[in-house]
Amino acid sequence: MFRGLTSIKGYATSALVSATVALSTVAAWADETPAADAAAAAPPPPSGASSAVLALNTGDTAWMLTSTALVLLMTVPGLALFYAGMVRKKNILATAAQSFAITALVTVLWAIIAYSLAFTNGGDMNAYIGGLDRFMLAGMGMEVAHAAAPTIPESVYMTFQMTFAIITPALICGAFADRMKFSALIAFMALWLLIVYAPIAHWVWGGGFLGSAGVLDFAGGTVVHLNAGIAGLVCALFLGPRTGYGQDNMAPYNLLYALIGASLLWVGWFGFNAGSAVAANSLAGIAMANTQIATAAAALSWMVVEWIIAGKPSVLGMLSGAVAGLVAITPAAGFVAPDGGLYIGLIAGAVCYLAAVWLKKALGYDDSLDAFGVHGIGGATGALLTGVFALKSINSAGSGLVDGNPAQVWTQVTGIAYTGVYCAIATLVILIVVRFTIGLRVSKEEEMEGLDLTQHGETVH
Amino acid sequence: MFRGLTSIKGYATSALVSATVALSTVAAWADETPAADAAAAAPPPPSGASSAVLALNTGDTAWMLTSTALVLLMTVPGLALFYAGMVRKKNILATAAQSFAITALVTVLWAIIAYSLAFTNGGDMNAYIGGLDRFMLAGMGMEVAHAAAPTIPESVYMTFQMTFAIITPALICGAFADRMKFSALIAFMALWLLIVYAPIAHWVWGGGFLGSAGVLDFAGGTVVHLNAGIAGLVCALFLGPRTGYGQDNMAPYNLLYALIGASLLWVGWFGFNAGSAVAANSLAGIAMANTQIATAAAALSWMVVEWIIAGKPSVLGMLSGAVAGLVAITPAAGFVAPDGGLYIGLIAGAVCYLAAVWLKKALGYDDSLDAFGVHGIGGATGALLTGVFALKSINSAGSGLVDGNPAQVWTQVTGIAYTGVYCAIATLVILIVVRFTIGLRVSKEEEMEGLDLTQHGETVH
Amino acid sequence: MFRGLTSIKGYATSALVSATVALSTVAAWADETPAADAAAAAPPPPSGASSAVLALNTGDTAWMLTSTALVLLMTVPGLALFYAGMVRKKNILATAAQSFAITALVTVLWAIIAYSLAFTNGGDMNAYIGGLDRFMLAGMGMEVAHAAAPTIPESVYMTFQMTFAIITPALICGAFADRMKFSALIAFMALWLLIVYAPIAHWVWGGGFLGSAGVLDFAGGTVVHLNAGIAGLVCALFLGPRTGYGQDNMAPYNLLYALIGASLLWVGWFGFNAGSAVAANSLAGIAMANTQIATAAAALSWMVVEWIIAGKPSVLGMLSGAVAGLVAITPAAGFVAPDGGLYIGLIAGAVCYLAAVWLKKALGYDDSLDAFGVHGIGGATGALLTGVFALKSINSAGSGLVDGNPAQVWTQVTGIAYTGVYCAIATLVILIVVRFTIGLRVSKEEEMEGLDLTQHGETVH
Amino acid sequence: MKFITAIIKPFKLDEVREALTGLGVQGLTVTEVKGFGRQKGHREIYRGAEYAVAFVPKIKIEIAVTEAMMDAVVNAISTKAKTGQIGDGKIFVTPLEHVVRIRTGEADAEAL
Amino acid sequence: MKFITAIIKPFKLDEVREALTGLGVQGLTVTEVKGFGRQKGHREIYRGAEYAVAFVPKIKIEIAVTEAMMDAVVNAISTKAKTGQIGDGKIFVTPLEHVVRIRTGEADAEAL
Amino acid sequence: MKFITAIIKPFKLDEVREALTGLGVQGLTVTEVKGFGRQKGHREIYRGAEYAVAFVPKIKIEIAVTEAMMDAVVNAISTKAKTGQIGDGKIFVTPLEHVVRIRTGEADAEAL
Ligand SMILES: Nc1ncnc2c1ncn2[C@@H]1O[C@H](COP(=O)(O)OP(=O)(O)O)[C@@H](O)[C@H]1O
Ligand SMILES: Nc1ncnc2c1ncn2[C@@H]1O[C@H](COP(=O)(O)OP(=O)(O)O)[C@@H](O)[C@H]1O
Ligand SMILES: Nc1ncnc2c1ncn2[C@@H]1O[C@H](COP(=O)(O)OP(=O)(O)O)[C@@H](O)[C@H]1O
Repeated sequence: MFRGLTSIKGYATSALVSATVALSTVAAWADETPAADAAAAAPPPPSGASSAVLALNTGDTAWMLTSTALVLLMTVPGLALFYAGMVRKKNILATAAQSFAITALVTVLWAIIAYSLAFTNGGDMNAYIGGLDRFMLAGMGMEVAHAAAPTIPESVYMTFQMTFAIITPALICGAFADRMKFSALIAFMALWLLIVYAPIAHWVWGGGFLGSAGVLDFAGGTVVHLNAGIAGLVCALFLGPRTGYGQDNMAPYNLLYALIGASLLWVGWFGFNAGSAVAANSLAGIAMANTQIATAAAALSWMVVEWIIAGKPSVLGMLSGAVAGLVAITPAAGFVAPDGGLYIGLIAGAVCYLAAVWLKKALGYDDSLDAFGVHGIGGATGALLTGVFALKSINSAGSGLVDGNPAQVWTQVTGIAYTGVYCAIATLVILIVVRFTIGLRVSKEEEMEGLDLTQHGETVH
Repeated sequence: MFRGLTSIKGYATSALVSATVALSTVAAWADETPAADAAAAAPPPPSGASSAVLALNTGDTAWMLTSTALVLLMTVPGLALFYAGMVRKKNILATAAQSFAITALVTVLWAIIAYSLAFTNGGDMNAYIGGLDRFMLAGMGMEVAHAAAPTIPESVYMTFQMTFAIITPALICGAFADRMKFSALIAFMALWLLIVYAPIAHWVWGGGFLGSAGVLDFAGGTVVHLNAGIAGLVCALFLGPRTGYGQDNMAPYNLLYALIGASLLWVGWFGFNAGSAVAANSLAGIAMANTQIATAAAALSWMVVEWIIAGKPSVLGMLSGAVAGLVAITPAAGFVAPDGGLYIGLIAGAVCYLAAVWLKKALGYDDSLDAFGVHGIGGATGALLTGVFALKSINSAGSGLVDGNPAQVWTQVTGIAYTGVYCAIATLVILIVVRFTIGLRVSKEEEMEGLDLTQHGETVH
Repeated sequence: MFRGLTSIKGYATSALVSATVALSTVAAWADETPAADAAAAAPPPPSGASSAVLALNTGDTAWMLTSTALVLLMTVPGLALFYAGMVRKKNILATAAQSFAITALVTVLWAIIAYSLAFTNGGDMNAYIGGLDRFMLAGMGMEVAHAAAPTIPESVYMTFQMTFAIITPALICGAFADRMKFSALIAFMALWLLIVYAPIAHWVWGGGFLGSAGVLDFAGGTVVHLNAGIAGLVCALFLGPRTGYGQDNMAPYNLLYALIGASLLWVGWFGFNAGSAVAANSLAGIAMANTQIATAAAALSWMVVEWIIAGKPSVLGMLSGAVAGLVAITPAAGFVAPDGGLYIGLIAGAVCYLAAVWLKKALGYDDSLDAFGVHGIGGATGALLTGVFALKSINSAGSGLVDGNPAQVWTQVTGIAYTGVYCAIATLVILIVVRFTIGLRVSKEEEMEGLDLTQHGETVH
Repeated sequence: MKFITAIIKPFKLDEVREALTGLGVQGLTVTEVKGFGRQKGHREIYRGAEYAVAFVPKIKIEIAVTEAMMDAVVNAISTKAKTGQIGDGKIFVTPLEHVVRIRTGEADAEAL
Repeated sequence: MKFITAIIKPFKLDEVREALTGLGVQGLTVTEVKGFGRQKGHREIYRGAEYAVAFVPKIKIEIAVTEAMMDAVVNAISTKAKTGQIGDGKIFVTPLEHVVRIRTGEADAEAL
Repeated sequence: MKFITAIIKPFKLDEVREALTGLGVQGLTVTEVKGFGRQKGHREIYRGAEYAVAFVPKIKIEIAVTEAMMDAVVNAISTKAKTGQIGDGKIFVTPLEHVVRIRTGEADAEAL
């Protein structure tokens, strides 16, 4: 009965979130003209054919092969451990297994169809979605490259992008930790990849309308983090809180796992951000430096704020701050100078602390491992600040407020709004579909016994 | 007495295995002509001098330096954790230490002599074994390359191949987990490296007769996995089962370690397979894509089969499926297109599930962590399917059944048979030698107290 | 009272250490002439402008981006786990968090000022310290390189060097494990980076007097390991032993963490040593091969010595030996041939065993996790042996005793002496300052309850 | 004096402890135990190897009380630990002859 | 009624439990404990620091029984837990005054 | 015979055990437990979620002794486990009717 009520509240609130985000779109809409101006400043997005003849550069290829391995490392075992380290003993394996299973699931779907939908030319529909040219990776021969990365084989580009498609849904799991059925997870994630991730990736990076509009998103602040964060919030609201939330002791069982996970996220993020230069050059170099500096700054910033407010600098706080910094620098990594990176990190650490600790309490949703608090808020913060700190001297493709182009900030808001609204609505629809077919949540008894035993028949002894 | 009997049964069964594999060689032999045909189609194997003048390509070198690090990561901490995560608490450290000690041991032996035996020209004996030109790595100067990889320094090629020589014996440990003396392990592995691994690596990759015969093994399906798997089976039979096998609760203590290990194996395998292109090019790209896709497919395939048969999708099942996929795609990675990779993964996941769960039970041997079930069977499956799905359009060096060259399947059988027979017999001989010199197995009391305390005087608290 | 006494003893002994090291300087000084000879043989150190125009090589850049990620991996999670695995349960999180917090702290300080102090030209003071040209990384544009690495962007060089600056202070933590206040740690490490690390890095690598004098230190045997080891010894003496040292059971809680950590140190060290070639070439290749061989040899050497002396080959022993080998080969990696690497490893394993097990007991200080025993002694051993085994045929920049240049050994002694003396004195001063401002050590009650709960309010359950 | 040993379901611990504190109980000792009884355990399968785990995690509470408190304490535990489902646990009462508070040396009722 | 506490070697647990079930014992409670006695512990060495661990892992079984069952239970444990080697453990019998089954409120013999 | 159960601070275990061995105690059994009493627990905060942990880690020692030994044992524990600060713990003495040494079948006083 409590759970029933929650669900009804969940529907209502989820709908409300969608509506709110929708409103902000309107606001952004009103300012479209400046956004269009910015677009003019940006280089023409990849248009026409998405395929090109390979002009192999072995150095670029070496770096992109490595980056792909690094981004895979972020999800397994990185994110798997980061999340597993924050749950209770009875859910450790199941939580880590979510990341692992999503890695397998998304890989196969990406190869079959999602890569094609995201990264090929969709013809008339190209503003919104790609085509089917690479269905089953057909035509991805040894001599071709993707137009966006002509110096590396398309097989490398496809796999690199695949690792982004893997981590995005995996991030969402933090929001509904400890309570979703494994079967529901598989169904939800498959649908979400195809219906939410593939189109949004296309909008920004695949030749779609947001990239054309000049929205700056170097490595996925909007496509990956904001997207996952919003989806997480909708999930948290729709599923309702964990049984015992606010009463039972839900202290993490072993934060050392979380520390290993956060560390691997940090290391792997070099592939994520510096790899997004799709080349081994100065842009990759500056993206790496920015990533390192922003992450460190955010870890210190969260630590200091927590030390002042809560009296002690917690280990989980430092880890969370670092991840917040990684998230926030993601859209900016190849657009800002290191001092910009420093400021972005300092701001993101403090903002995400407030989101995870104060906002969540104030609003009362159970975003269990702060997928929204860190990735949603951190992603939005980073996207906005990219519009502030972007410099033409770093990347001719973008210039922001401090570079004399205040309009970019509004362009960024547009990007956030479109992504947020579409993601919220589509996620809600998917949740409703899964709910009324195979069901979303484990029973209360299963939740109390733990997902490890009930979903997988295994346990950590 | 029980243990004595077991040993006698062990001798008999080990011998039987050798005989069985021997028979299959004869079968393969009968079909040698088509195999020879296939050989004609393959490019001439490296012959004559194994040394070349270095034509440095920094991109290729960057990727091979990275690949070497990635393959080392597979053994320590990857395999160490994968195996340690599957044993009981009292054996965790000892199990992980086996991988670590083998890493140290093989490194030194490889540098002293095994590299030379495997990868230099053996003159008159070259079909079977290399020479002593690189004893103590003599002559491996700053300006030389190996003939098989002229664009990277030989020091890099040597170290890259070293990491393969490290993981192969380490894989065997899964078969005799929880019961071998540490001193016996050291002795067995040293002999096995020199007597089994070095020659077989020479046969396939070093200019020996199997490579010349057109056997396709891109990254080691036969040399590494089948080889380790067969050796594991012989060990399992010869040592007999763990005390209490089939009665005591031998549930893994902490599967999260296994998840970290399997994940690092996955990530590191990019170095293994894409690194086997020995260059940063399209071949590396396609090998990486295939690796990712086959692994994911196999993880899903094992998961689905287990879900249907056993009622729950276990975490260990997903991990095992992924490793099975990695193993099976290894020989094929640089020969097949992504759809071939997908099919190989789907088949390998299901086949290895049956091997580890059903075959093992049916035959009654205690291959404790399924070294044979996953690496032996998976390696053989992959080697065969390479003969099925290899495409000239991917790699001019090989074409398989679907490419109109059914003979390749028989060539692959030959490769499996030679490797299997030689490995089984030589492993048996080494086991007998160690058994009657320093002894193989810990005492029953030591086994019950656990290897951590009895072999190393340490414990996980 | 016991603790008071200890502290007084600590002052005295710390001072004594400084004095002893000072004496050895005099000895070295007496032999300056041969050292100068050796300097003549070495190539001119980078002088004049530290900045250059970027001549981009994508392969070199790919490898240096990768190396940077690998060296970061060494500290988080590598060193964090290596150290956390050796402490008691109540200190696991705090110990790991020290590495994590230092990573964040050093990153920010390095970007603000320490990089500039270490790696730019200091004008008149250049022999001792760099300048402020890169304060806040000003001027590190997209087209510049550092003079020491003209083929990669300066952003990459700066970040690569940053990861060295991160791990050095983090290594010190092993010496004072389980007893320093977290606030004191932050203060101490910030000062130590600026006052000790930045100048010494400048002396050897940044154009300072030690590099000019021909001291060979390929990847940081002196700058990183000896430096951290000496600082650790001074800390251990000054803080006094852990409460209960010698009486209570201080057995490590979970050595498997240490095994993961040591393994990641090993893998990451490829970036450290082979990355120190600042290019993807034969020098990187030989550095990688040497690293692998010396590490393995040292692991075996420690293992064998321990097996003989203590009766069992412990897992912690193998790990410690491997780390000792990594440390000792660091200064030599790009100067010696593989057989030299083998000998260095064999010697380092045995020497560090004696330092950690026998010397520490004999002298009675509590270098809890053997920062001095492994990094100090191992670093000094490696620095000396570099002077023995360096070959012109490997690197024209250096030739040692076996190459007919015995003077190099004395040059190496000079390097050790200067670094040791300066580090010991400066570290002592910093400790005194922190002690009398915010205090260094937690209270006895806090020490008994553990750092996890008292410093961070968290615990491993 | 009596020594009361109660075996309860783990998630009931907080409720029980609060009820006892309410009654004026000043101290108790808790142990994680495994129970075997009518409530069934679970099965785990690892690559085909099946293990039936007969034991169920339980919490054991030990409380030394005066004769006077005994009934109230037993009642409080029975009430609060009850879910009505199999496996709720048992309460055992044994005689207690002597108690010492180590810190002060106080004995018996004063030591509780 | 009696409260029987037995300390046994861990690997004997399953055998003992089966024997007791055979006798009709319906429930028991198990705790992982560490024993100190004639059986010696082990030494651990970490980089030269030696720790003698005096304690040996043991299993404690607690069973409440009726007077009638007592001898059979004690016998079953003694027989099944015996290896004949030092460290086999002990059985302690103490008086038990009162038992309550929380689920039903049943008391004493009925509650066992 | 008596069954002595002592709850003490964990770091006092070695001292207590040595004192008891000194008295001629041949065996004892130790359990890690959590105590609730006057001594307060701690608070943990994870991203704003605060958990008050009321329980404090303690060690429980169980020793079966002859009547003759009882006072000496209780005294030794009280003396050695005492720090004088809150949380030092308690000693409980209960009657013990019967003891069996599993290895030999010896009973009662001989079995201790
Ligand atoms: N005779 C007994 N002696 C000791 N402990 C018992 C006894 N019977 C039951 N228990 C404990 O009580 C727990 C609950 O008992 P169980 O039979 O499962 O359900 P219920 O309490 O509903 O009858 C058991 O898990 C066990 O720990
Ligand atoms: N007097 C005692 N009080 C409580 N427990 C005891 C006592 N004596 C022995 N034990 C327990 O019994 C276990 C076995 O005793 P030990 O002396 O080692 O061998 P044995 O049972 O063969 O005499 C000990 O480890 C301890 O847990
Ligand atoms: N009535 C009781 N029954 C069982 N255990 C008790 C009781 N009172 C105290 N204890 C145990 O003794 C420990 C110490 O008690 P506490 O009140 O904290 O301090 P003190 O021993 O100084 O009075 C508690 O943590 C608890 O484990």
